[in-house]
Amino acid sequence: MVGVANVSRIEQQSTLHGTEELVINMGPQHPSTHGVLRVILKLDGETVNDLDCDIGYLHRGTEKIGENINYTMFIPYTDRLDYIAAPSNNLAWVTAVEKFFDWEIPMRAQYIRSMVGELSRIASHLLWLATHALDIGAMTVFLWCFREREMVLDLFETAFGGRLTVNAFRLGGLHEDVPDKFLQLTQEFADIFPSRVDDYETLLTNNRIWLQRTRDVGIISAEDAMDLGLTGPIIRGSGVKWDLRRAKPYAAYPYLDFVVPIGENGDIYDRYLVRIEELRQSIYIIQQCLEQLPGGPVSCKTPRTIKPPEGEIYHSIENPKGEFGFYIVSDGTTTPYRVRIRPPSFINLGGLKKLCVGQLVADVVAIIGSIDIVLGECDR
Amino acid sequence: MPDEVVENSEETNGAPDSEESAEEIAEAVKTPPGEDLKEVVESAFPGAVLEQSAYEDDEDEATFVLDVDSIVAVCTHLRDHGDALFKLLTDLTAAHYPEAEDPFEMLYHLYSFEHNRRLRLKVRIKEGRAVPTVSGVWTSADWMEREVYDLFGIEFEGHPDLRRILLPDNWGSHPMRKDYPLEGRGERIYTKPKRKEIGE
Amino acid sequence: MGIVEGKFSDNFITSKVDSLVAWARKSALWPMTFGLACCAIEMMASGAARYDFDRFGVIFRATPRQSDVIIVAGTVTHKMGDAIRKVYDQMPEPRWVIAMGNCATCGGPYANYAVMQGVDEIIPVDVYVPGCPPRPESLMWGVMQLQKKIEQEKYIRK
Amino acid sequence: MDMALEVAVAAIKIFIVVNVVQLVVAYMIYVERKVIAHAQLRLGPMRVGWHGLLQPIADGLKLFLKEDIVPDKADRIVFVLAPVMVLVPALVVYAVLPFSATFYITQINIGLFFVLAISSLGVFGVVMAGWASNSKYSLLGALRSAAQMLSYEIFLGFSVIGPLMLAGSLNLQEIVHAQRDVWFVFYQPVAFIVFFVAALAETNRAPFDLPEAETELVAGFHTEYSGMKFAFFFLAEYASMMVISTIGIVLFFGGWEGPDFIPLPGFVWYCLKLGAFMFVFIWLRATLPRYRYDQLMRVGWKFMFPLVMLNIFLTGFLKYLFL
Amino acid sequence: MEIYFFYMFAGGMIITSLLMVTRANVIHAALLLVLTFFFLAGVFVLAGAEFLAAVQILLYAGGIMVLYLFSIMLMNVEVAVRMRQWHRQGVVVFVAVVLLGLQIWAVLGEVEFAAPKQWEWSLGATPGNVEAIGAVLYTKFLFPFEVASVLLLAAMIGAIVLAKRRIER
Repeated sequence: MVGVANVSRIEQQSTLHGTEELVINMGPQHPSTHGVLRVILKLDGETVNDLDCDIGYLHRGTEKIGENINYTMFIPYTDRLDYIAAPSNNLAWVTAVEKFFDWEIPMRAQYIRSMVGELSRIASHLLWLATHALDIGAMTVFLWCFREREMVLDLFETAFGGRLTVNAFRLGGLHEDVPDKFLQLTQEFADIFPSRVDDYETLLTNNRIWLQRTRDVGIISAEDAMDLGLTGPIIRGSGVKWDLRRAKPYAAYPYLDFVVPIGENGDIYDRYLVRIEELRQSIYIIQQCLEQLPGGPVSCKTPRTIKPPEGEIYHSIENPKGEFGFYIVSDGTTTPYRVRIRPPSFINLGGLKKLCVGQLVADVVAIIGSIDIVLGECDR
Repeated sequence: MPDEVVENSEETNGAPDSEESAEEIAEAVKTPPGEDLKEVVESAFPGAVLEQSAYEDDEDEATFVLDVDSIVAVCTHLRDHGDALFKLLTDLTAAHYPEAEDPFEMLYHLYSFEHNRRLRLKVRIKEGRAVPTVSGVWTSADWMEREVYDLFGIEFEGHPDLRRILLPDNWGSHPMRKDYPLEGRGERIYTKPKRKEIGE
Repeated sequence: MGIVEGKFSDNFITSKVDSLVAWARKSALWPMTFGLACCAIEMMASGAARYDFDRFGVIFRATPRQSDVIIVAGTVTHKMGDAIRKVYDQMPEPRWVIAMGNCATCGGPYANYAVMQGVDEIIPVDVYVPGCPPRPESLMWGVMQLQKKIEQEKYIRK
Repeated sequence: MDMALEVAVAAIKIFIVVNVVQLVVAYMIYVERKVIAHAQLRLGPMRVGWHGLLQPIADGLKLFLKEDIVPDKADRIVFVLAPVMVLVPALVVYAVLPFSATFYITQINIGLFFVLAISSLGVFGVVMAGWASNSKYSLLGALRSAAQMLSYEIFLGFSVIGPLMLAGSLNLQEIVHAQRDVWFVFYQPVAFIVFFVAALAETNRAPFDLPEAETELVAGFHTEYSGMKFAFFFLAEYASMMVISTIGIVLFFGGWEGPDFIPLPGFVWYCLKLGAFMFVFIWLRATLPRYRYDQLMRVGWKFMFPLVMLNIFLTGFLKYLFL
Repeated sequence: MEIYFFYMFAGGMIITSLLMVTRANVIHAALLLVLTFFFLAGVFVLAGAEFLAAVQILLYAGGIMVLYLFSIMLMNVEVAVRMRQWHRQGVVVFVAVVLLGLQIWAVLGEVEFAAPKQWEWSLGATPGNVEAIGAVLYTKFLFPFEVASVLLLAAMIGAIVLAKRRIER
């Protein structure tokens, strides 16, 4: 409905006779493109023949901004990349910058970082489940998920004062210790949340319509997933047991026990199951964090101005959407010389064409939902 | 730029995948990380690695500087060789150093699932020099090269679909270059609409 | 309304008619969902169980033809600008605009090449809701502010 | 003179029915919003009137006062006619629906057939709307809608044949009378299931609400409609929901007649049954995800069609044997 | 009274069918054809054939015409509208009209207008003309009925075969 300039390489051929391909434009403002993605579909009847993504409607020049402000000031901007799981982005940035230094980050801070990171994973997966279910037409799941997401946002609010963009961590640890109430509320949340996950599953996991809509749709093999650079739950759904929390541990993950769930077929249903299991594992991790949480300070001594030595580093963490990394070039001053954000959504979205061609148009929406993109980080 | 560029001076005679020899090396001299990978590359393309470095000798920061013409062949080799198996192109980007002789630096971050290790490849190019595309090696490079083309203006030879990806098609400049101001050059100018006040 | 709009003098009947019109319009504000960035998530939260925009008679419509108010929720980039203008033009009169969040208000933290410094550069804004992102309560405040504004507008009176 | 009187009485009846139907339909939307809100742990409309009771009136008035847009490239005549073509059949059908033993506009021998015939015309409005809007979203929505309504109309038509054979009449009043002892739903459970599913599909309700699958095609065939024309589509959807519910009640649940031991007027029984039917409609919408287009067709042709055919055959066979 | 209705329906039929054949826009023509069916159904009702009227609307208007519209919409109507609608077939048209006129003239000369009264299977018989139609269809006209259904079945299979081959290709 909302078309912009002619940027598509797909062009409509109008002929009177013969089967004509219908070119349809979804977005950039479309309820099911999860933000401002624009997808140009070339349809033969209801089957997708070709697909072209037009992104960049939320390109806010974050990388350029990063090259003009100092290391601490950039933390709030990371909030607004994957705004659905903001603390996770903070974690990626602070751990990346900390790689320049040999600071001893106190264990209490590390545990709280892991815990908040997992909470943000829950928040992200809940939003994914809500919108994904809504795309397929299950309205109630949407509202149930939002109910629990509000609880997570309340936890963020208790700890950091913000709901969505919380600016949670600082270089060297936390800004200040979390209040006891946060721990108490997190414990309460961790106690009730598993039963809520069961509730979602009763609505969806064995629902015949849900199975028909998700099983054997949008299949991607492990080899193809690697070739397309897909990371996160998608590649795990295709059966690759790979999680950066295990492969390259950061924060308190070396000390925490959890299972990396994988799928078998790599279809939408497997990705759904992987994420549902990740919700449970996240709660398990949070419970461990609460049990093992050590006392002590939450921040190491950091210099007043952060001036990393010259050099370049790449560091990435397992964001809810996939591998989220920063490549930072420092020239020894207070501002980074080059900040590159490795956006999981951007690269995962690159695989959309492979996933969608040959599928039905209604499945495109389900597949976009199952990739779980967020445009803030995709376009940066 | 990393200043600790360590020249490859140590002769290693064992096969890189042999545990024994790897331990020996680690004990004997502190070699820069990625030495075994360098051998993997050099075995097929002698002299392809122009420089080797790593930030604070971190295994994950192993960096090779390659020649622009060898990049596709080396990447294919690194993807398929049994000791490398870099099947995931984690990231592909560029950086702009206006003062340098070769102002643009292409950066390829590779990851190997089998060996759980990272490798960074670098290619330094002059302004206007087109880089051969690696989208034939990893499909994921398609979009990332488009992004580099969009933001840096580096062209890619043989890219299947080189268009702007983030900015509008008619933008006209490449904002991630260092000489481009943060506030932009005024590519878009609007006339403000009149606001309807209460009672109007 | 075209025939009678602004044709009558200010008296008891016309002011009653106007207040009836205003009541209908403010009670059934259907927003066009124009979620662009972070604010869109808070806009969704406003529609969900805890905040429940439906209480005000606000239901989100997906098509501009059937909506009364466009909530521009998030950063407006130059690339997006054309689309916003197009959607706004597709909306039937009377229409209102709420700029939700700092980005839509003035560009917010993104003072750079890609971002339009406030959506009021291309469409007229009625209510600005500050915040980065504004909490759902703030958005509700914005909608109530807009309702107040609608109450004060004149329809058939001069 | 008699003729004139008859016409006048009929006109008054029509006026009452049409207006009451419009109002009931408007409040049906309110009830739906409320029920769904409570299913989703929300409150629904609260601010406009006591518990939002004035909400439908405000909505209607607002839509009435809205600018009426005819898109530039649309086919003007067809575009304007389409909402009328949707709403009019939905209302015309009320001419033969029996609301109670005494209250109906008219009674014709082919009552049921008339209802099927007229309500099959609703699809025209949909197709016209989709085509005239000159928008791909609308066209796709309309094509889906038409295909769905056409194929499910067939199952709807076949599913009513079972009860018809039992009642031996097309007259809606007589069908109700035939169920004085036992409701047909007990004799014809299969027919009822098929009828109910087909009714959901025919009225574009969840889980068959593909034509207006908001997340896929914005708003389906009425994407380009604004103001009062859009309201017409909305009203028509709910009006035909009421029609189909009434047919269901008449065919399977004994119409306005309730058990003898609860002395309630026929009209109250009818309203109660209608309310229950509508509640199920809304309840399903709050619970079930949406079918995909090809799955919808598969369910229809590969499952329901053989089922309903079998039902007709069995009914005929049994009736031949025992009656 | 009824005669006025008859003239109304008949006149409507003639006008809409004339409009139908003169429209350049196929969709408009199809919609006008639906209107024609409506007027025809009205005539049926006047003749006491309510069932036939309902069938007329249900099948022709509600079913077949929707399928027509469906297929027309799938074609590119805009292109069709722009194309030339007159293919220099004046001579053919003229010959056809003359032949048809001669036929009609010949037939009209033969038929007596009071004929319906003499038909033994009057559809107007009051107690449910559904039964009357059913009885007639399955007794007197059983053979033509079956022949027609076999013909339709063959046509349906043929259509499926044609469509399927095209998809495979």
